[in-house]
Amino acid sequence: MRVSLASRVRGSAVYRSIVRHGTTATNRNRSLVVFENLFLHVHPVKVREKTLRFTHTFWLGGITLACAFILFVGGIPLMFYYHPSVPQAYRDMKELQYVVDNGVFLRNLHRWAAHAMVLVAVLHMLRVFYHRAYRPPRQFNWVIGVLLLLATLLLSYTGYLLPWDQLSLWGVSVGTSMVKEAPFIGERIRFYLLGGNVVSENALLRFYVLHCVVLPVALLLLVSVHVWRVRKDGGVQGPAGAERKNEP
Amino acid sequence: MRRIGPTLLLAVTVLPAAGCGRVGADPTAAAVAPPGGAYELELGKSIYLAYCATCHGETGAGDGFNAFNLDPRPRDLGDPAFQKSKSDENLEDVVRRGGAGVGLSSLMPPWGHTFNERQIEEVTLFLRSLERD
Amino acid sequence: MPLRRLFAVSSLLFLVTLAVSPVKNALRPYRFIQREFRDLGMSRATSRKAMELYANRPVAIQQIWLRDFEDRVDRCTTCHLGVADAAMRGAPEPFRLHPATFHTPGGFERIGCTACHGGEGLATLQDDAHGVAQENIAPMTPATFIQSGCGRCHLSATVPDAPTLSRGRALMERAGCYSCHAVRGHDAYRSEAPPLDAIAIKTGAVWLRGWLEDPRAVDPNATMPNFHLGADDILALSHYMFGRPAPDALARRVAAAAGEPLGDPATGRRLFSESRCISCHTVDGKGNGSAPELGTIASAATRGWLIAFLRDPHAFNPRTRMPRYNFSDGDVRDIVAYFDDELRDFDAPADVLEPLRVNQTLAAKGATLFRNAGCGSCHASGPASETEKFGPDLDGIGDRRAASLDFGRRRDLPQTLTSWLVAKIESPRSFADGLRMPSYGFDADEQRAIVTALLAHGAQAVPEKLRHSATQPVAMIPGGRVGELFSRYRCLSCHQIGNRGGDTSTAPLTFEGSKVNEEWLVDYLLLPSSLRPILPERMPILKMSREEASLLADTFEKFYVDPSIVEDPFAGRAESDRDAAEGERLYTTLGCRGCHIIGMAGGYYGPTLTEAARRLKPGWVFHFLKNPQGWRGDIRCPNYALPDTDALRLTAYLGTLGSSRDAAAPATGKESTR
Amino acid sequence: MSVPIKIVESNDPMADPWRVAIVRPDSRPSARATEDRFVMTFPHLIVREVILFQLVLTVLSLAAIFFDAPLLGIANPLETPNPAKAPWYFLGLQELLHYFPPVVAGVLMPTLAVIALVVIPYARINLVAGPLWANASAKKAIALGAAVALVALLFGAFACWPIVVPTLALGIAMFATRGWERATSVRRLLWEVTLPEWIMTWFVIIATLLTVIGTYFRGPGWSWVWPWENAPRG
Amino acid sequence: MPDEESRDGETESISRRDVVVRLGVGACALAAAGSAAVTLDFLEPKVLFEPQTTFVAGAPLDFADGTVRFNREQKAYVIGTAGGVYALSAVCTHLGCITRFRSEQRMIACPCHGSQFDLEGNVVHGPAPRSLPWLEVSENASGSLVVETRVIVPQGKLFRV
Repeated sequence: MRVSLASRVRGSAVYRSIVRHGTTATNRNRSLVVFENLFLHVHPVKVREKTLRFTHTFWLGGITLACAFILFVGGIPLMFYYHPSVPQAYRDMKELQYVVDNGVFLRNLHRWAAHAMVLVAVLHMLRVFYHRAYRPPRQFNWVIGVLLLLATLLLSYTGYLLPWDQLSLWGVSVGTSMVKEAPFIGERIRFYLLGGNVVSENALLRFYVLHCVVLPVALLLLVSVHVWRVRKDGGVQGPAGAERKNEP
Repeated sequence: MRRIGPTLLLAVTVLPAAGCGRVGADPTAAAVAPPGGAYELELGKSIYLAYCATCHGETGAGDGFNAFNLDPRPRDLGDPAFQKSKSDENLEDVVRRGGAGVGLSSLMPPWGHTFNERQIEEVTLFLRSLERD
Repeated sequence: MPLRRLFAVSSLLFLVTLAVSPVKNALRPYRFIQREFRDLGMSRATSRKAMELYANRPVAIQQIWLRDFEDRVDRCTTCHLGVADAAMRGAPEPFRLHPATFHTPGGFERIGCTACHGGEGLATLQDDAHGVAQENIAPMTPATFIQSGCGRCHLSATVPDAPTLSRGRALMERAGCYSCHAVRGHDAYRSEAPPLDAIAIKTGAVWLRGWLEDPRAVDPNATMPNFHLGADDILALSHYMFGRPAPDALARRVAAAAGEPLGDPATGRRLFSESRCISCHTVDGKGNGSAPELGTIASAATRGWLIAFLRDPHAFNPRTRMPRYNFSDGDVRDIVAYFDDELRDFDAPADVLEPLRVNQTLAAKGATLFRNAGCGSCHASGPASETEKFGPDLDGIGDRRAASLDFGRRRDLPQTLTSWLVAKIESPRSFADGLRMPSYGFDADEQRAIVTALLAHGAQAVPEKLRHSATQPVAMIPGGRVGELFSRYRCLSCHQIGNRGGDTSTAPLTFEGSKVNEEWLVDYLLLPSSLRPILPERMPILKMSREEASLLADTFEKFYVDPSIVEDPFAGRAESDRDAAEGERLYTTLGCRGCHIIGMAGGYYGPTLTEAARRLKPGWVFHFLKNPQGWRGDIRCPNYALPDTDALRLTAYLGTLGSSRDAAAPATGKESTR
Repeated sequence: MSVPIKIVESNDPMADPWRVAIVRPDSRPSARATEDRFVMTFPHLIVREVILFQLVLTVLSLAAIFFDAPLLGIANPLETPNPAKAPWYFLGLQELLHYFPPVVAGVLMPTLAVIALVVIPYARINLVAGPLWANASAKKAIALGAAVALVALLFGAFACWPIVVPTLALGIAMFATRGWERATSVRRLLWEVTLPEWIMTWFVIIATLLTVIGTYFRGPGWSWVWPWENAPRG
Repeated sequence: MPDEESRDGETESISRRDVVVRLGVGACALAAAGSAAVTLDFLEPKVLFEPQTTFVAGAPLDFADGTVRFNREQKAYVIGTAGGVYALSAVCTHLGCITRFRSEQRMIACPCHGSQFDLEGNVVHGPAPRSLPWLEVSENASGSLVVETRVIVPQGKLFRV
């Protein structure tokens, strides 16, 4: 009787040292799959079947997370070809377009994913609101959610300047001049944000650091808390009215 | 026609002249050539007007203002028969070595030391564009 | 659909979509083009070695990186692989060998491609690189305007090998573009247009109105454009101008002159032709046309004014190119008498020269109009600083994006900078109402030349080290007595010295001293003989005194010399080199008579050589014969690459010509640049 | 099962002493969920998540393949494009700037919005809210009417129609649902809408409206243009 | 899913469901591998903005016996001998300082740690472990000497002129 390569690999000591659970479909193994795995163990071993229904959450949180993941993974290679300096920053966009293999694809992906993430995050928030999923014990997670939304906006906004084309420059000028209007501190904030009084190379560098280091880290932390809280607070909550349906 | 003309001329003249039968013969290949042809034609034209037109005339009819008491009269370059009878090599040769060089009237001076090879080629290209149809 | 199947399907979908971009990438056009080039190259290769070079060519993006030229990167050579490859002569685009120009081959590594051709150097896709229909990418410069590229670095008025550009710059200079449009490097520009404060004593209202309505209708040589003024505006303007007080000095002169007795028309006619007025002016269209038509001059200006003006033009218009002839009072009266007799518009109304009774309100209206129309920009009597720059400044016009241009009403135009510029020059006011730029009536070629010149004004000046302003050193324009003579006789109106002066004359004077004999020059200045029967432009008889003439000749002899030209070419040469007979034979066999006249026979293109000996210094003749273009880039005389011996023999032959004074017409030689 | 639900729905849990159980706002409703059917996370949830990710990436990839990210000319501080627009998600604010002094539109309003969002889960009204008109007193109706009118007037004073119009529209809708308690299907659902939901809906509508206007209907000098006349900008 | 697999993982009983699952997993694996490859390709620079590695040293005649010329930009000496011309890297083999030519002692010294080399590039003394490498010298079309600083040639390989 033939022994397949796959099964021989599964038999090997190395494989076993990495994956502790067997392949046979026992519930034990399936549980192990989840809690033996750093990334999966945010999940409980069992979930309510109804939470898997599309209409339960419309998977909006998941989609947002997917976008975030794509942005993280796609952003890193882009950084390899980007100099936060004038005019090189703009030229780098052209390099991506004309020279770097798949550069333009990656840039487009990053751009559209960013827009998508903002949009979906908002929808996610609305979904949670209309399902009244902010109610105890989930109050704090809602707050984190709001913070996440802000972080997302800031990320998208800081990234907006990096191509250093007319769109970026004036988009950011308009935005930051709104900040300026804040009483007392507005001027100051803008000054710190731009590293000067006008959108210049300083601003580019600062936005770059914010976009590539500060905000992503913040987002990462908040997301982990957010997701972890979801489980701690008793899993995803679907339509509040759901219960109403099964009245006698 | 102003843009197309040069292209076609280019196709029929310079490509064979440059001895690239294989590519030159292919009309599609020639059709891709307008910019190059146009630039070269421009250069050829400016050279012609500066150095040749005084005797051969702006249209190449051999009626330049300096022509009238020359004997023999300058060649009518627009004459289709003439154009047919001469290969590009012939034309370039006359321009290069002058009438005396090819056993014609010495009143046609040699330009071989005034122009470089490429300029001669460009003039020839323009000469072809003078053909009357 | 069961989960596992959904999973399978979405996974496949996933795989496929992710594969698209890499595939697209692998199919980038330039890769195929480079393979095509490899095959073409191998088919054309002459040697096995060359064959291998083509075969082993890696498929990769090519670029020219110009670190110290605005850090440009030109990737054109990624597809245009043959530009510097002699084997690609006449190959189909994009592989064609670049046409031979001043900078190519050889200049590529220094100036790249986009410097002349425009377009997006960074791009590796055809449409992007050529800037086809791309708002934010520089379009390529059309072949017709390609010489604008030269103008980016070559800032001098005339650029050898770039006739269109040079012509465009000359036209802009003459048309006075710079008096309304600020342009880098032309801040000191002043139009030749006369100050208008003497109008009232010059001409009459009727004539002035006719002029204002359309200058070119009155005088085809007019440089003043058509402002499309309405009848009321014209009326107002004329009142304003006649309202301006003429300077007393001039007014007195004119009045006095008007009182003088009539002269003799016959003598006047003789003087008129001797003075070679049509070297600049025209009479019924005959003449050079760089100065006003004189066919109806007597109906355009009063007798008094004409007399006073001819005696001292510079008093009336310090900027005029007209020399101050050394006429006697009688001479001038005779000339003006000749005008009165023959050069008048016989159908003109009797009151054509009647002055105007000024209506102050209209005059006031005219004054505002005068300001708003920008007449002052050209006609102001003050220095350049006083004139107001009316139009938008033209720096960087060559790099404007079509999207940033206002096409106004001209929806018919293609959305390109060049078509916009051409239309602007052709009919400036067709874009919108209330535009002030007048129309100049340039023909298609002139428009093309001017647009070429305009496109040369880049957004930023090219780096210092690449700039190339003057071909020759700025000439020493002498001061003192000689300087006065230069200015009085306006030598620079026609002759070039260094990089200054007009191009009417075919003889630049920079090294005149090395070229001609002093005694001949004196005679020539006193009584210029025609060297080029064919040209209407000839040296006028300025009626200068012998003393003045010898002073000028002496100056040239002493100062305007080229040290590289030896005095006596025969020094230390074999006797056989002086063989004039042999030289004469050469003269015939080389076909010199095709262009030059000796005695009666020969062509009319080159200068007559009948009296060469009296005129030309043998050193110069030899120097010239050895390499005509070395004397001046645009010399039309072919370079025969004569060996020294032949050149010397020809020199010797010319040395025998007209040394005896019995030759028919006094004649001398000069080379032509018509 | 039905019991705790009733409590959740009742406007004032303290008002019904005979209830067996009270779910206080801070307690965990999960206790209720015991009868729910459970399935193993792996494969059921995990695989769904994988598929979700694949689909998201697929869709975005398609977008990336068919639509290039905009890239205009290099940034030039001397040449302001007209109009100069912020990224789309800020165009709502930029549109507000068109009506209000910067301090209000650029700072006050967004700050208020964020604060409002943050406090949602802590505001009692959001926790215990029932259908808006469920045994509502006339006072409540008057108060609401007044509120709507006030908001409308306030924004009307600044001629900010994109806000006034939806406000009035929603106000009318809100009162329209008043009598629909006995109604069926859609109307009934509308009747069940709580006050917080009405407010949020109002907020969402004007936010969307402002953003859409700012994005598609604003041209040079922030003047009104129609999308099809608008020169396509990246 | 694993749970649909045959109870005995060793034997390959190919059920339809099984195929479907494997298809999906395979596709994912392929996509992953592909992405990895594409990423590598992405990271490979396709154009370089680097100084020329070759430089024109001058005409052969300029290098009479004993001439030593230092090219600062390319960090190389071009040295003329009776036999011909050769080029020497100026980068010290110790810690990569730029050495200097001492004309009076006619030797090459490193300012950092005092290594010293003779004109062949051999270490006279000092910490430098290896002698200075020789660089390729060739002649271009116009007949002047071209040094390729990337190509190292065996010591003693002169360019005969």
